[in-house]
Amino acid sequence: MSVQPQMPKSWRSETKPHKFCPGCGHPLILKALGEVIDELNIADRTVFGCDIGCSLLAWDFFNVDTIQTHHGRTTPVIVGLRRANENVIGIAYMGDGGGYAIGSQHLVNSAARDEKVFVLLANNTQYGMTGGQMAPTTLPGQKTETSPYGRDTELTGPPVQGPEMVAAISGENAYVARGTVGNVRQLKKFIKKAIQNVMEGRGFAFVEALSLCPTNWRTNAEDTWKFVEKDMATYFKVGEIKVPGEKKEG
Amino acid sequence: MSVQPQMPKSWRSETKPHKFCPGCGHPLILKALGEVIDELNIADRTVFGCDIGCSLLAWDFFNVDTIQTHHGRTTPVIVGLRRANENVIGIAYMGDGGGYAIGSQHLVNSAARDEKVFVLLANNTQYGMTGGQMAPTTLPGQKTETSPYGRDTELTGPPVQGPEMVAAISGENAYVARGTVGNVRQLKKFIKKAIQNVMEGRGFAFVEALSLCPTNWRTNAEDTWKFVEKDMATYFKVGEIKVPGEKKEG
Amino acid sequence: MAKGVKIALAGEGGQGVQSVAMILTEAAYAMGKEALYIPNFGVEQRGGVSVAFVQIDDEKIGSPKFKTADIVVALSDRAVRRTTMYCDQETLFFYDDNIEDVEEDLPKNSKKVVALPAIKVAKEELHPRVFNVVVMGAVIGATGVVTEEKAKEALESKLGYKFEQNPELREMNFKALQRGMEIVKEVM
Amino acid sequence: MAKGVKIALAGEGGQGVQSVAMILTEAAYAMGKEALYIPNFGVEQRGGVSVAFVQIDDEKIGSPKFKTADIVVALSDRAVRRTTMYCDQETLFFYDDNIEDVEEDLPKNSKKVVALPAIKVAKEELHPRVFNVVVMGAVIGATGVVTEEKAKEALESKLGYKFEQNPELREMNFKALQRGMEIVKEVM
Amino acid sequence: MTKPIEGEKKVFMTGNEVVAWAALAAGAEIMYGYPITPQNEIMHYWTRMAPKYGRKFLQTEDEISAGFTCTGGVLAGKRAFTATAGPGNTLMQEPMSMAEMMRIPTVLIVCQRGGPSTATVIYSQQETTMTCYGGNGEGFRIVYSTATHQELFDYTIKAFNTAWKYRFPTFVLGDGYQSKMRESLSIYDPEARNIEMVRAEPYVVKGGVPGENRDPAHLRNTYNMEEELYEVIMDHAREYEKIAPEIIEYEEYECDDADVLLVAHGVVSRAAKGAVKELRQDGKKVGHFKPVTLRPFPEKELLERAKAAKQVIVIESAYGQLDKLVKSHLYGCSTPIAQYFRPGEGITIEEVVQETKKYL
Amino acid sequence: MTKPIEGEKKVFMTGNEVVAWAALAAGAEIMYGYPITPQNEIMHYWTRMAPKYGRKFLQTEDEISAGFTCTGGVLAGKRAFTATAGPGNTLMQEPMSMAEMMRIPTVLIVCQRGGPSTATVIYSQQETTMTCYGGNGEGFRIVYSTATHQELFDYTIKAFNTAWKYRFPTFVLGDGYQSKMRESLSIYDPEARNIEMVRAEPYVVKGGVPGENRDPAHLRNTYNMEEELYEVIMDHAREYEKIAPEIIEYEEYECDDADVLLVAHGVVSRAAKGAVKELRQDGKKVGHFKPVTLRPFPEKELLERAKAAKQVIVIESAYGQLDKLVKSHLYGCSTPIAQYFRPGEGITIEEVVQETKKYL
Amino acid sequence: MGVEFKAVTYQDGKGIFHLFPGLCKGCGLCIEKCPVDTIGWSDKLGVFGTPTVEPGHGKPCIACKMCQLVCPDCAIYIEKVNKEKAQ
Amino acid sequence: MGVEFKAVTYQDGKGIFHLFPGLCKGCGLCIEKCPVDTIGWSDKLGVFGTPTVEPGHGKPCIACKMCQLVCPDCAIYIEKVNKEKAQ
Ligand SMILES: Cc1ncc(C[n+]2csc(CCOP(=O)(O)OP(=O)(O)O)c2C)c(N)n1
Ligand SMILES: Cc1ncc(C[n+]2csc(CCOP(=O)(O)OP(=O)(O)O)c2C)c(N)n1
Ligand code: SF4
Ligand code: SF4
Ligand code: SF4
Ligand code: SF4
Ligand code: SF4
Ligand code: SF4
Ligand SMILES: [Mg+2]
Ligand SMILES: [Mg+2]
Repeated sequence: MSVQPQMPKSWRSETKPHKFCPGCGHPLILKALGEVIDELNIADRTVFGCDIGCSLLAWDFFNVDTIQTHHGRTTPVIVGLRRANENVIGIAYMGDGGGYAIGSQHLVNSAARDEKVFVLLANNTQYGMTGGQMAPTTLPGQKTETSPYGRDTELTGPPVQGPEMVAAISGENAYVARGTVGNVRQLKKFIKKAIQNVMEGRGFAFVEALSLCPTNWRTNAEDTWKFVEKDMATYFKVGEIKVPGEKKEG
Repeated sequence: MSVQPQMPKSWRSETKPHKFCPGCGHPLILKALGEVIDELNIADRTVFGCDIGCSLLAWDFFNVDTIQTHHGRTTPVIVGLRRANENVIGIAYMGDGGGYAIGSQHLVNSAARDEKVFVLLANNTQYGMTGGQMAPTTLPGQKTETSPYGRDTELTGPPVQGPEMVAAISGENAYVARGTVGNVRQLKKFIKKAIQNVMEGRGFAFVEALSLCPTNWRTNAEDTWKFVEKDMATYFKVGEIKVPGEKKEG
Repeated sequence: MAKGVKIALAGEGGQGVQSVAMILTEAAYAMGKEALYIPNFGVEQRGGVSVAFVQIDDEKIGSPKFKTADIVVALSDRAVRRTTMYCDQETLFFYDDNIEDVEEDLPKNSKKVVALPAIKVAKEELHPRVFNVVVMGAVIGATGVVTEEKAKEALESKLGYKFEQNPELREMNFKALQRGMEIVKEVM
Repeated sequence: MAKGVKIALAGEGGQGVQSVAMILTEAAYAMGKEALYIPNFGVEQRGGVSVAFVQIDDEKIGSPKFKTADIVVALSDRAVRRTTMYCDQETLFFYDDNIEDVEEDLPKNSKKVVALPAIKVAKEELHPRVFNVVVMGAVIGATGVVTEEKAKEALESKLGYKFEQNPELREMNFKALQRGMEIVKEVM
Repeated sequence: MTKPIEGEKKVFMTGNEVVAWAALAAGAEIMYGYPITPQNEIMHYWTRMAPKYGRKFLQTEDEISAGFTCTGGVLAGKRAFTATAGPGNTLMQEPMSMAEMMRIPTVLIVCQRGGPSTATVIYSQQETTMTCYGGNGEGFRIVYSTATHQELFDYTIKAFNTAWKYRFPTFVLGDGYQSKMRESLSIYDPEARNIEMVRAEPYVVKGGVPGENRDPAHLRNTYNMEEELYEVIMDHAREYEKIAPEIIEYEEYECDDADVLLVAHGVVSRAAKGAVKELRQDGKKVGHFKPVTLRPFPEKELLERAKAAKQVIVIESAYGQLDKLVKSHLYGCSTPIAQYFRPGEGITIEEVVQETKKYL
Repeated sequence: MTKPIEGEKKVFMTGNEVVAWAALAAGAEIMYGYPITPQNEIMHYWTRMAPKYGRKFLQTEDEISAGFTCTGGVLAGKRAFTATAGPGNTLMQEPMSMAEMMRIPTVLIVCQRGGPSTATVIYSQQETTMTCYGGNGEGFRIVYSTATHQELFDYTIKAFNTAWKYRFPTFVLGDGYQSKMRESLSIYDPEARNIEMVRAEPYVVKGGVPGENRDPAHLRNTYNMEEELYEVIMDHAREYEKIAPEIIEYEEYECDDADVLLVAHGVVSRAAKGAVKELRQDGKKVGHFKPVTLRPFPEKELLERAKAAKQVIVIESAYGQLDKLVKSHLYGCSTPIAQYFRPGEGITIEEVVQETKKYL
Repeated sequence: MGVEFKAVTYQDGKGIFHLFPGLCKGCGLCIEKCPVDTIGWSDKLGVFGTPTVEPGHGKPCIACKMCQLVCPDCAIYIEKVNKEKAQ
Repeated sequence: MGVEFKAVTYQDGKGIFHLFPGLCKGCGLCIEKCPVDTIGWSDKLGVFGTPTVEPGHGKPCIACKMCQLVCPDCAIYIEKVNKEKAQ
């Protein structure tokens, strides 16, 4: 075989190029996730759930059993599955809209019940799939399709601090962190620790990944990186927030 | 007129005795609330929303316009009302099940959006109206109808820290506190500050009140007080958690 | 077909009408009869009038509720007011003679309205707690839907664990049952 | 009734078929005709083939989509494959002659299959950016659904703000339109 | 503040834009919403235009919240509305069931997409049953099904008036095609056409001090006894049936001597109408009946036509949702009813012609 | 581990207790649920008994979650179920629409209460339409309506088998009366009656390494093109219609020569049956038809009876939900259909007798 | 405006103890909170037919109003003896 | 198992730069992240008909693999020259 792309083994090459837009952050997160699945050698017992949101474009992304669910409902589907089969490593993958808006009751209650599942959330500060509406994570002043004059925090509050909320509601066995596609190596480390937390049956795991959406941000490559590394970083602090029995990296 | 009960003026005497069980904590919270409404003289522009849960028994409790809504949905109804009429002082009253379980997406997102409404939540550690099932707030080991052998925190997590979660998700203009019917004077103070926070258009306000449910706790008066003042107090810290621009009392 | 018996029992939360309904139907079931018992319930956990709808028959029972009962038993003033709707000219209406100010509210058209001294008997001869068992005795006395023996067995199976700890309680309950059966004979 | 024209335009995300559809229908509307334009859309924001369904008629238009078009224009290999389903023996099928390896996939039964040198003309004579306007010119040339004048006005109203800043752009677009009308005549 | 539309204006736009303009023209004061395709652009246009006319917008955390906040807005006495589609419409049934019970005149624009579940974001008529009868209720709702952009505009305005006049939750049932397609229509200031705009009134905080100079409003949806509930529902039923004849709307096309009657609603009726046009040119006696109100249903009117026909064909982009409505309302009629179901798919004139020919 | 029920046993218990026992006997492995009256005691009994037999329970944050976690349990290959009522059933439509689309054999016990909205916690038959056709779908579901505790037990067991055999979401439609009343029945170990227990199978994590020695499961409910969706739905439709005759169940009582045919389902059929019994004693030719499966509906069977009768009367504790089902399925029949609607209220034998006499 | 409730009035220590049987549900919460344990069960029945409460079972009332504060039904009204008015 | 992708291979500085046009969507993310700015647009078109990238536009490649790391489509594979094998 000639030289081939360095895709994670758990990526399904038959479905590549994948369905995400050019320059999207989702596949970067999924690359980190795929490498972790490879390294932990758990493709046979992992179930990957993807939400409605651009995450659904990953419904045939992995060589891993995958369930594409409803908008905001990936967490309960994966929780229900994990409750029924404790051998499963359940990963619920979703966007900021799916996790912090329509699915927030599932996120906070799964965290509160210390469900042994891993919720991985791509924060791209808006609703990507539906064409760029305001999300709970939209930055102050950011223009979106439903905040055409810029998000007014007087009217709609400040950007949601998701991991901080999850940390506040979860028990001491939860792993909570925020990574970024601007630092994929660190993100991968967080994802690995998160999966280990559920693999070892210790507790809930949550990682928010700051992501990219050049399509709806209407940014070129330069501004795409700038938005995630400068603008988003101002509001969303990258690092570990809760690490069971360990010092955080942050 | 002969000597009459010292009911808050905003209580509707025609509907008294009210519909709550003997020894229930709900009416104690509503007494504190009624007195605050009297003191602030806002009965004419207050809208009291009650949830499904025992709070619905207050649907004709006050001489205040009242909307009895759906289980968990009082927050959005009151939010929608306040958005449409900014003169209204909107109070969403609910139980721990309504607020932290089925309505949690509304609670966290209203807090996040800094809605100018006051959410008042009675925490009686279980689902009172439906006959005493486990709630997110049920104490470790507590027996309920759906945790008949005692709540197992391994399986269902620790009791939810509601105000702490709301504090984590809300902006700096939010008022957040936890009071208790074991200290009605303090509870009243918190309620007053909460209402003032929304009256002055400053921001969201949330007060959790530790409450009593002798019916489902199956406690006599002595044990009822003991449960709220000892058992619940171990898990739920009474005090102010977030006070815009002020020192907290705790 | 032997027409079955329809009974509506109503009282305040603590008065134990649901226990009476339960024990009655358990006894009937034990006798090989068909029995159906459904409590009313509303949104309130306590506070409303508690009503029990009981049917006992030789054949399978039709709809769980009924328009009018053969026997209505009301144990408080609110219960009287709540239950007159279940009466017609075939209905035997029992209420406790201790209830005040309900003369106006008693059913006008029912077959017979009977004031039972159940509270008095329980209080004076036994213990207020077994008031509901006196009532049950009265219902049994008036209808014969179940035998005294099966009623005792049902009492035993429901309260046996309490009787174990305090055998006097058994005596008292059985006595209450008997007295109930007697007083209904006296007043009717 | 004068039978209206049904056009399906398909291309890659960036090729601007939706703009062509929009300008065409705006022009028709401005001429007092009835026009209906509906884009296809799926869950993906980008990546799928972009299809525009256009109808222009003298009367009110019926259903927004149609089984087969009078004219199909496909601007990429994927677009060719996607749009053969809209062809029947009445269909005029245009594709860009720059597209490789699609001979196999071209419609077999359509009235005429025409390779348009639109990319080439745009690239060589004008600017790759106005490729879609060349295509629009070709469609207009082939059908006469709108006049050149109204097409220019529609271009003006859609891109006027850009023309203001750069009047050369206006020239280039108008030229592209004309060249499109010409080349379709040449190749047909 | 100037009016959003002065007089009358011919325009060429998408259906979602039409809805936003209609809501503005109808004097809608606040929109509550949650994004979902193909409804999104209603919000996009609204958020751009509303602030210019002092109107408000709230994006909620989900459709449950959009529906309930909308009831709150209505209770405040505002012409409030929301819009959704597909799974969002499913979720919307909870708040709409409350609106039904409490007689809260919400206005909901439905842009049907494929179903069940997430399905497609494009188009269907698979939300017909749910929009008419969804939730744990009896369907005391008013549902207008639109076929053209003109109707979308007209009935969106009308929805607010109907809702506030009769106080039943009111729905405009569109679909993804209508949302996304562009065609021409006239938009207008309703006053310029002398349309009576029914006043919205607050249910709470109506002035005065409750308990002092007026009774407090005590609004509820919960009852303790089945007898109480029965009375409430029967009141609604009687009222609904009383007003139904005033509300019912439908359109007939070439029905007078039709042997074959095509029944279709919404955008599909355009294909039916087109087919009738075509078949009539061939001298075929074909007609089209389009119910505009699906709730209440033009039962008598359709019955008359159906009885006179030899064959009815129900045509829909769903698997029998309109068919069930038609059959249950026409019970007793003996004209055979055939079906042409394309769940989740558009229906063209060609197909309808072809299908109809089977019965000619 | 011993079996929950050995052999056969006569008992006297509430309907909620019956359901819990039936689920245990059916080998249900996990229940997901959220409290709601009158369903609660199913969970109460289940949480008490389940651990003794190695079965599990999860109380979720709401019914949306109860429904979706339940789909997760099923996808794991477990016989999983949930139970709800009223507004909870409304919310359950979202997950059930996904189950419908993805052919996930969930089992849902519905204990109908008053509607619309919160209404009452007691009783009704107002969730009939929603349980059969709820959500943005086509109602490819199986719905058993039960009338007695014996049926509640039998059909709860059957529901798991039907669900797993045909892979459509399956519902047992009870009501608050059945939930709360006590009556006698026989409970049994299904094996003791030689009932074939259909095996549950995982949809994911089936052994092997995906991509190496098997294909990964890629389960979805979303499609990009309407043509794709159309094919999926038509596949479901064809399959549903193919299996319908195997699933359909109904009960007839004194129908053979009946001039007046009482149609009722669920607990109301007991009143209908009682009325027939009484009227037959007076020599009146009255019969009762009870559909047990509301989806699929015993259309042919009812049609035959209805045609032979002079009058049909639909009797229900709702405002026309069964009536719509009956009329749409009987379309073409000319026997007049009368209605007796008591939305949210119980119906007694006496009433039915009285009502029926109007047509005798 | 409003309805009237009948009080049963007791005097005990520094307090005039008004009890409204039409409101008292006999929950006993007040009994537990009285710092001088003066409150106990009364023979008089309340709204649910359960016993109401009365002072005089412990040390004299100090008119601290704790009982009034914790009564969920507003069934107690305490007046201080020195502030007493003739009724 | 799996499908094969064709690479276009460049050598630049310390890196052998394999670019898979069948994967490259031309997003440009790699260009921005290259510490030596060697990546630039190529004439070769990618899967969406947009330009792909190539090295050789700036200072020589240092084989840091940053571009490979940030490519959302795994369209780049960098080998170090000193580890180079004959292909
Ligand atoms: C119940 C429901 N409501 C709304 C939608 C429409 N919808 C699809 S994706 C989406 C937003 C996705 O945003 P996010 O979760 O942030 O993911 P992203 O696309 O940004 O990655 C919405 C609102 C839906 N499918 N279902
Ligand atoms: C959608 C929906 N789900 C469930 C219910 C049933 N329900 C009514 S009250 C209640 C629990 C109330 O508990 P909580 O909110 O803690 O209030 P409490 O009664 O304890 O004061 C539930 C689950 C409902 N009415 N609606
Ligand atoms: S819309 Fe944004 S989030 Fe969605 S695939 Fe495109 S770039 Fe990624
Ligand atoms: S059940 Fe508990 S919370 Fe509800 S009214 Fe009774 S005591 Fe209060
Ligand atoms: S006022 Fe104080 S001392 Fe007096 S009875 Fe009440 S609690 Fe006791
Ligand atoms: S607290 Fe109030 S209701 Fe309870 S016993 Fe005392 S006086 Fe009565
Ligand atoms: S990052 Fe990847 S997809 Fe984007 S331009 Fe570079 S090589 Fe191409
Ligand atoms: S390996 Fe490093 S230096 Fe070489 S091209 Fe990639 S990013 Fe640039
Ligand atoms: Mg997003
Ligand atoms: Mg509670």
